[in-house]
Amino acid sequence: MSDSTAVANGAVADAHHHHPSYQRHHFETVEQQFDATNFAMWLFLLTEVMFFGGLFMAYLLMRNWYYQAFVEASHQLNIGWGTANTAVLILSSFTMAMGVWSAEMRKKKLLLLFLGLTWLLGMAFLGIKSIEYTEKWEKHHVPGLNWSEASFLNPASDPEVHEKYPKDQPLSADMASKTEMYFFLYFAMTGMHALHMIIGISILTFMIIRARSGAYTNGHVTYVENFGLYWHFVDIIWIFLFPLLYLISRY
Amino acid sequence: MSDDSNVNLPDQSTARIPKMNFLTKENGLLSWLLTGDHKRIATLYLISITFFFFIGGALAGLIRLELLTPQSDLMAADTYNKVFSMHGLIMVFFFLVPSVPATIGNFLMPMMIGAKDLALPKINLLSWYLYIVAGIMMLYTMAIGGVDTGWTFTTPLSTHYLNTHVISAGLAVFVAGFSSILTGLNFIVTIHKMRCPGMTWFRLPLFVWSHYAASILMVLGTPVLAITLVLVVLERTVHIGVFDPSLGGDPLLFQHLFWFYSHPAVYIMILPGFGVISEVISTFSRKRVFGYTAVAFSSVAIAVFGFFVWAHHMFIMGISNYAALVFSLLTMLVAVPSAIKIFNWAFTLYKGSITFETPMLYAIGFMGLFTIGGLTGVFLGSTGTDIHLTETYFVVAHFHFVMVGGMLMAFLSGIHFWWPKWTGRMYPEKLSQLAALVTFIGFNLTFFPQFIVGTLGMPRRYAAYPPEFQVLNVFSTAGATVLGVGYLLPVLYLTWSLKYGAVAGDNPWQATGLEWQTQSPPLTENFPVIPIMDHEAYDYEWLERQKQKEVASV
Amino acid sequence: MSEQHNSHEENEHHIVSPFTYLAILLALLGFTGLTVWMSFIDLGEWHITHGVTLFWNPVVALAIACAKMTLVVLFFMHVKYSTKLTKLTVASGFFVFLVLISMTLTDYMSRAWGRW
Amino acid sequence: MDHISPVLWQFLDKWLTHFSLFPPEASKIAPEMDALYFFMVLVSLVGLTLVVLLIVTFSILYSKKRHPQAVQIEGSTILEATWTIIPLGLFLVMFVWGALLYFRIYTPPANAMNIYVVGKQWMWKVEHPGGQHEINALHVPTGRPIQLTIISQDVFHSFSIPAFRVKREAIPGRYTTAWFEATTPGTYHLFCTQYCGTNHSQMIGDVIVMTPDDFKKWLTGSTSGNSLAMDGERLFASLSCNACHNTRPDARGPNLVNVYDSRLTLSTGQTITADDAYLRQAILNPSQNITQGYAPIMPTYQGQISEEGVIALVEYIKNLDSDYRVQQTLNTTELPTNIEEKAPAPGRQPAAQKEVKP
Repeated sequence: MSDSTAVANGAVADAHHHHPSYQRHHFETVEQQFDATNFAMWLFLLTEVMFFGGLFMAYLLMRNWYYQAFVEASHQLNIGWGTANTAVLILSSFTMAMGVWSAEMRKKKLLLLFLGLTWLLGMAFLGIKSIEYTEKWEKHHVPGLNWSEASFLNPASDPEVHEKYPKDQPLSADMASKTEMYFFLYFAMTGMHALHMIIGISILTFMIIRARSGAYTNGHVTYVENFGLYWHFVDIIWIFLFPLLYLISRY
Repeated sequence: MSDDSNVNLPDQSTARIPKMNFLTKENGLLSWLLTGDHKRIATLYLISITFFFFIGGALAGLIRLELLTPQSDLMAADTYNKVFSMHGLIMVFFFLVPSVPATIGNFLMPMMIGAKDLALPKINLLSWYLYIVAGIMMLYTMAIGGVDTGWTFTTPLSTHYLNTHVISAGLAVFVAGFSSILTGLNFIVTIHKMRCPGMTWFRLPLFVWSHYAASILMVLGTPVLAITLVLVVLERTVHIGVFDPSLGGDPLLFQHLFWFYSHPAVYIMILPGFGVISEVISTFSRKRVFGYTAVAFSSVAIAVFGFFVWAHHMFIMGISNYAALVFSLLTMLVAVPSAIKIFNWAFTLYKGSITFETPMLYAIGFMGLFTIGGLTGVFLGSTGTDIHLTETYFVVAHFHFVMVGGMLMAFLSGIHFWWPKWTGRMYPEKLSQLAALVTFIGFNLTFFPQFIVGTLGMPRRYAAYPPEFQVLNVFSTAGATVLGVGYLLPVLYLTWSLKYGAVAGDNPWQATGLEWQTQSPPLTENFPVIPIMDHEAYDYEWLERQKQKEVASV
Repeated sequence: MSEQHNSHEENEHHIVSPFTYLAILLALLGFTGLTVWMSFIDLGEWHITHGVTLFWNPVVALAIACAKMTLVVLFFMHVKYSTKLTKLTVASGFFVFLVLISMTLTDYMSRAWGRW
Repeated sequence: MDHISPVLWQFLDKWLTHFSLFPPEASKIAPEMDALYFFMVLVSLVGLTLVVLLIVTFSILYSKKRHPQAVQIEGSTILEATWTIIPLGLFLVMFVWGALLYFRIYTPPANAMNIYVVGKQWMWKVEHPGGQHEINALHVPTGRPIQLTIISQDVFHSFSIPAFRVKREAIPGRYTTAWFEATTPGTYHLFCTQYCGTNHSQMIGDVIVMTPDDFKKWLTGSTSGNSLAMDGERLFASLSCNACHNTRPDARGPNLVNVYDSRLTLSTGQTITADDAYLRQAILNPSQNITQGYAPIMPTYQGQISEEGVIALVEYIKNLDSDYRVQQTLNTTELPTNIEEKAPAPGRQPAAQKEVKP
């Protein structure tokens, strides 16, 4: 438009000279594109913080109200599996960080290796989680679907746990019924976390396929970097879930 | 051109709509459904929210018709409950929340900051698809029998005592929430990262500032609603209750989490409206907005304080009295920025050169009605009077003054203001001025009596009511009829103007925003060359100089 | 100037070395071991006033979790090398999260004070 | 005028006869509330008039015809400070005034007469201490503070008497209180204002305010013979509460005489006032409220007693001011002789109940 008065002639036109193929048309520079998508990812993670925030709030409140039930119910969780899973997830975070590094250094083989490792560790996490879930199902600790309070009304009926925590008192009926709340929150929180893992692994699968054709080792690291942020965030959620659900009433 | 008008149209005998523009660039349905262009997505949004507005409006009509008589005679109580619930859900989540941001905001944001598009065009399109999916789910809910929880999903009523379709309605709102998160996220990124050279924060139009503030609320508030609805759905399906008192849960926890989003949500709804009003008032008084910085920061202040006040919806609901005290105090603080805005707008008129085209009429209407809406909010924010007034028609009147009198007026003002930019054609001025007047009269007739009937104590959400409230309800219903006409008129003449309206030219209002410095309708990438911002926002002297320069060069 | 130009200058896309990552990994695993070990020890409690007691175990567990989170955020997520905007974004996220928790708790905690 | 349609005529008639702009003031608090209300209306009117005046004046003075060239003004710090500080001051006055009123409405005086209200879908059940039951009606005398102890049996309801300017949510699982002192005899509306399901709008009733003499007559005329406390006593015996809660030295439950309104130390170390809400909690969720020195052996009565039953028990415990009544109850019921064997270790220290503060 000749009469578009705010337009200065060609001052920024130099940005149009050498676009890499991955630069979207509406960005002026690659840096702008990287900054924008990176910032968007961070904002998305903010929404995730608030999303889990509601669950943490519910957990905090219910734990304070029904402390005894929450303590004894948490003894049902297997600390070994929990620790193993934490280690697995931290390792996967490391391999993911290394994946980002490989992409930055444009090392395709290394990138594939680290993405593959991350994928495997993610699957391992889900595998362990499913073992734990199966355990809960067998012990009738799935609220709403397969539920029994027996091991809290009478801890001796559950010798495996009772041996480790001989101090556990039989809960009175009204308190024992609140253990269902603990397991509900346990499943809601870990389930929501596992859902994020599943989404992450699906995206990772897609990324591994694209990485094989060198999509991320040509200088365009945005995608890997942003996915890394997501993956680390999921790790952080677990870093908090682990002590809150497994650890804080073990002594 | 008459002396009392600001309109500066090109010579109609020679003027033409530019051949190349975002509407004509590509053709076919697919080019629309797969578009990344923010202007096209805004158009899609405009059509869809108008559709939902009229569904919600029809439901409102049914409500008013039922309330014409004290008995519940037009429909049974449960039907009435479904009608008002669907009215609330559709209007709040499918009209008010996306109304200005997803349509006008989407259309203008990149142009106002001199960018080619929003930072994330695909996310923008995804946001529209999520909206449509959510809308279809909501329509499906309505088709299979509706839901009667009210838009607030109050537990344990919604989780254990109703056998209507709470789950599908909850999920619809959940999905709509994500649509709104993505819009907000996109705006924040765009405002931070996509500004053209020279476009500093304090050169941004106030429209952008208010959208920025609203976006913060969308991004940080909506997820809490999402998780709350997930928990409600889980409670209904698995029958476990963090919100159910008989199972040891706390129904007030639901209220806390719900209002943590839903109070900021009213700011999500109204802040973009503030943006529109700032633009319109400045343009039609040919003057920079009085105290630009104060207006800009008051938007941000509303966004920040907005997170601290939610429990004022719960003063009588059994929260601790000390907490009520804290939340009441903070509520008083959040009322101040709105007062600042009103006075700053009023003083923008001072020593201006004012004309009264339709957008300005709507904007003036907005200022009056929003003042009433805001001040009556203080009645409800003060703990003592809240006891008597809450849960009555006073509340209904209050939020309709803010949402319909405020937000909808702002929306219509904005639609008229940017219609020439959007379509390249003018709307019929006289008819639209009439529509603005009809809307204003109809609105006051509908909702003002509700303040009185609320003070008298008439509870909201009643299908039948004691006969002594009838007179005021008849006024209200009569007003609703007028209001309905006021809303139908723009649809008719705006559609008409698509073909027969006068060609508008680039800048019919002689406004200063960057969006007016390009052709109308704009090109797909908005500007032929990325502009450089070398003046302050609302610099009408700069505009004069530009015009003179052009004349000189010709 | 808008941020994209600033950030371009101050942040030439810093690449963190694999050794840093390795060190962080070891620290994280160490912290995990520590928190599991600590959880089996009764760290006791602190009676602040009558009826208000602080238990050290959850405090320590959460402190360790926060330390782990900080490491992940700063190094794995590169916030240490990022723009002020990113830092501000992270901070505001925690701020609003704390608002949600603390403002809700104003209600629950003060309910016990009076007869309401 | 005979061509006016009958409907319209009816409407006009209604307008002239059944029309008010302001609710009656029938309680002591009502004029206080209205004072604040009218103060707010006044401030709002002044504010609105100011805004409208500014807009109209400027619109006339500075319309394009009169004022073709706008004068650019940046802003004015003094003006902006003025319209920040003055509204803030006014809002703060409203806040303080409102808060004082709020605390007054929700803090019953010590000498108030207690009436229990149970909300359920879709009716209000009112229980007077003398055993008078009412549905969707509330009879009260003038000149005497009445405390309402409100609870809901199912969903949220809200007990609202516009003429008294009193409203309080009925919450499932928790007592809430409000109070009023009626001043003018008459019949007033009673509403449920919190949406509670299908027949929400049918959950209405009448508040009948009577002179103290009339009220006395009404009380005697509608009593069922048993006071609420007596109902409670019967329930206390039939649920065998007295098997543990008695005055014997080896009793396994705390003695309940004069327990109401006393400060209790719980096994968590917390001290708590044994008010209505606490008593209700202690009956329904006993294990969360263990008095120091006792074992958590009390079974829950959740789901076994109706809300009315709990109210009767609470009322009974409230009125236990001497051992005499407990003894009486004790003697009338049979005590199992083998308590000691049955009870799981009564002397054992209760398991530590802890509160976590993450």
